Amino acid sequence: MNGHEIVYLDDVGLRLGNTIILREAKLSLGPGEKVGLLGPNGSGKTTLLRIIATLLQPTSGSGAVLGAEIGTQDVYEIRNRIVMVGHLPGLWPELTLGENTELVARLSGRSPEVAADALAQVGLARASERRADQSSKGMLRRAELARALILEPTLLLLDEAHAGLDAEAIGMVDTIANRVVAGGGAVMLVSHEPDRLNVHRSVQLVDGTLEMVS
Amino acid sequence: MIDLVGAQVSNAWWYVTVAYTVILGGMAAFVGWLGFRLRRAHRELDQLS
Amino acid sequence: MTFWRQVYEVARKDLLVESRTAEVALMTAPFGAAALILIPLAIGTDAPLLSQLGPGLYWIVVLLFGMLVILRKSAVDGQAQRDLVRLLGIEPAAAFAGATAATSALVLFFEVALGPILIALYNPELRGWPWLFVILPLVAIGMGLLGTIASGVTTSIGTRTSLTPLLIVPLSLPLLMGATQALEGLRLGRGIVPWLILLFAVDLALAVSGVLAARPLEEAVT
Amino acid sequence: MTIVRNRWLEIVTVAIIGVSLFRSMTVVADVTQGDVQRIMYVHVPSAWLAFLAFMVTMVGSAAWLRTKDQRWDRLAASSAEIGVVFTGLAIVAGMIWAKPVWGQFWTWEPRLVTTALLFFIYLGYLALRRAVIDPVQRARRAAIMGIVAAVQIPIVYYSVNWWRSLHQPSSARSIDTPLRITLLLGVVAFTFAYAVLLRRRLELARLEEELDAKRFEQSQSVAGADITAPSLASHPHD
Repeated sequence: MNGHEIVYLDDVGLRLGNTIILREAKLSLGPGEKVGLLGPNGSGKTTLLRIIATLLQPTSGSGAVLGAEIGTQDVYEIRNRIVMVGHLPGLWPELTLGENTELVARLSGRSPEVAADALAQVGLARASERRADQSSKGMLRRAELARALILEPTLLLLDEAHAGLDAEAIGMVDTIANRVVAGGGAVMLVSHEPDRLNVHRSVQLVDGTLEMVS
Repeated sequence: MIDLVGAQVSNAWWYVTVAYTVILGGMAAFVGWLGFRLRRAHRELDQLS
Repeated sequence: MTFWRQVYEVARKDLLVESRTAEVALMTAPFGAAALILIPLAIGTDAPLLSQLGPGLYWIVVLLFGMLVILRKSAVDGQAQRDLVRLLGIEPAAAFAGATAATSALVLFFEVALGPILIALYNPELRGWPWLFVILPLVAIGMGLLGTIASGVTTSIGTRTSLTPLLIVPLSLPLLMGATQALEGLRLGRGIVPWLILLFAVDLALAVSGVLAARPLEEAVT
Repeated sequence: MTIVRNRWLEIVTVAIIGVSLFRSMTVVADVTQGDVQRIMYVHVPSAWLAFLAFMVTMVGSAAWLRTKDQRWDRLAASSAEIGVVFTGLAIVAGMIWAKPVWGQFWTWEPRLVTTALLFFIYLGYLALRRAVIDPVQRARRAAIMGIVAAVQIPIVYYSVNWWRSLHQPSSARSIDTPLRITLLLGVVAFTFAYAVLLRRRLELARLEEELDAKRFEQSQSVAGADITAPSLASHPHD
């Protein structure tokens, strides 16, 4: 570790009950890097993303995210520089897309106008009044991407980056990711379609460990 | 310590017997159950190794 | 963003979601009211008896049916929502305090909604009623705290709707004692300050426990 | 295995319990209550054992939160289980005692009410433990509940005590020296019993953990390995 990495994992392992989800996973993600994460269903990609996002503590190994050692109280200080778009929508189904986006702005101490602006940028300005539980999967994904526009993270983690998105929206994913990268941040994308990932390099989760993909 | 309704109960030893049976019996049952679980754990551990 | 601003925003979010489902107003409160109608049919409709039992029954309904307020849908975020809140940098203690504030407000609403029904059906003595402005919130806060802590340790457990009440009800006894005895004290014209102090002490002890447990608990709920 | 080693504790415990029982049966009968009062010599020590066990649970919970050492979690869990068993026994014996003395099985005596609530509080604690699969998550949640419960218990007790003192003042009564010695002997005997039971229960907890580790070693299931290629014919590009 040279201190400049955004994500650094050393032999990270995770065991939940009697199932090994990760073992000896090594990963290094520097500023300006855009990395794809591949792997079959159930191989632990989402879990790995949650570990990187400091939401889940590994059971072995060590690492640091944005300078905060994982498993320490330091992670509370850097969390607001991470945006993760998970495979389940991080939205409250009873609230409208507009309210959900505004909530992100409010909870992060930003003004509601930022939220409206972001919603317009992802093409949902007219769907702002629509409840999340009455929106399509693609709309929910777009609303979640608006979160990245509001928060301008240093570390962006996209699970199933392209699932449910149309061609326009896929282009938007690239734009948002490139913006993070250009700002000196890092992006990690999970996808089942490596061809569409458009990344610098990819790693693959096989049998609970990370392997380079050429 | 206690409010008394009636002193000197006639069939006192009957109550004493029941109470002691409950406590000692309960203790024995717990010990038995604990022993059963211990033996089972030992057995399963032996089977695995 | 300051701690209190975070508390406010979390509570606001919970209440906003609740306002959409209106679970407490449209389901739990009528359920509690129906219970208050059923009880006299079981124990007898003798007016002096009801007047005497009314306050106690009211608190029992508040405590037991209040479990449904604690377990309501807007009190439970799914994993994706929890992840989102955590990544927004919300301090766990602020999330705890915000959730507690929302639940307490709804329990208070529940208490206030049942009040008129109790008065109409049971005709209780209302001596010293202004004290209710102190008693009702203290009980509501206690239940909110207890509920948020217990919900916290049962998050994502399949049987949480049964487990949470089992964890809460025995621990809520001091709230019941404080509330019923304060009303009893008012009825008899006795001092009620010790009971208010008891309620306050319970709230304080739970608030301190909850705030201190917030970070460890957040790590336990993955 | 430690079954043969350290047998002395078991032997001493059985001996003390025997002496205590003999003494309970032969000590002079209580002046006011007569022979029925002999129930106290097992009822009070059971309740004492339960309180002791729950105190140990609280200590184990706090220590786990500080150290994250699973041994403390095993201590908290084992002690809580013993505590629940003896709370139940103490309540039943107390009720049997109450029937002839008070004329009914139950009175709203503060200690009785608190003990009954303790039973449910720690039943809930054990239920919570059963409901969480992952050991570390379980330890953390249980530790938090263990501490919150322990903080509330004195308040529970004082509130009931206070309530009761308003309604029916309880008459305090000192007991005679020979009777007190017998009671003390019972308390000592049950404390030894607690030590024996706790040691065995801890051994069980350790074995179960070992068993879990063994099973894990043998299965070594990696999450992704549970999924294989579908046997259904695939047409990727139609």
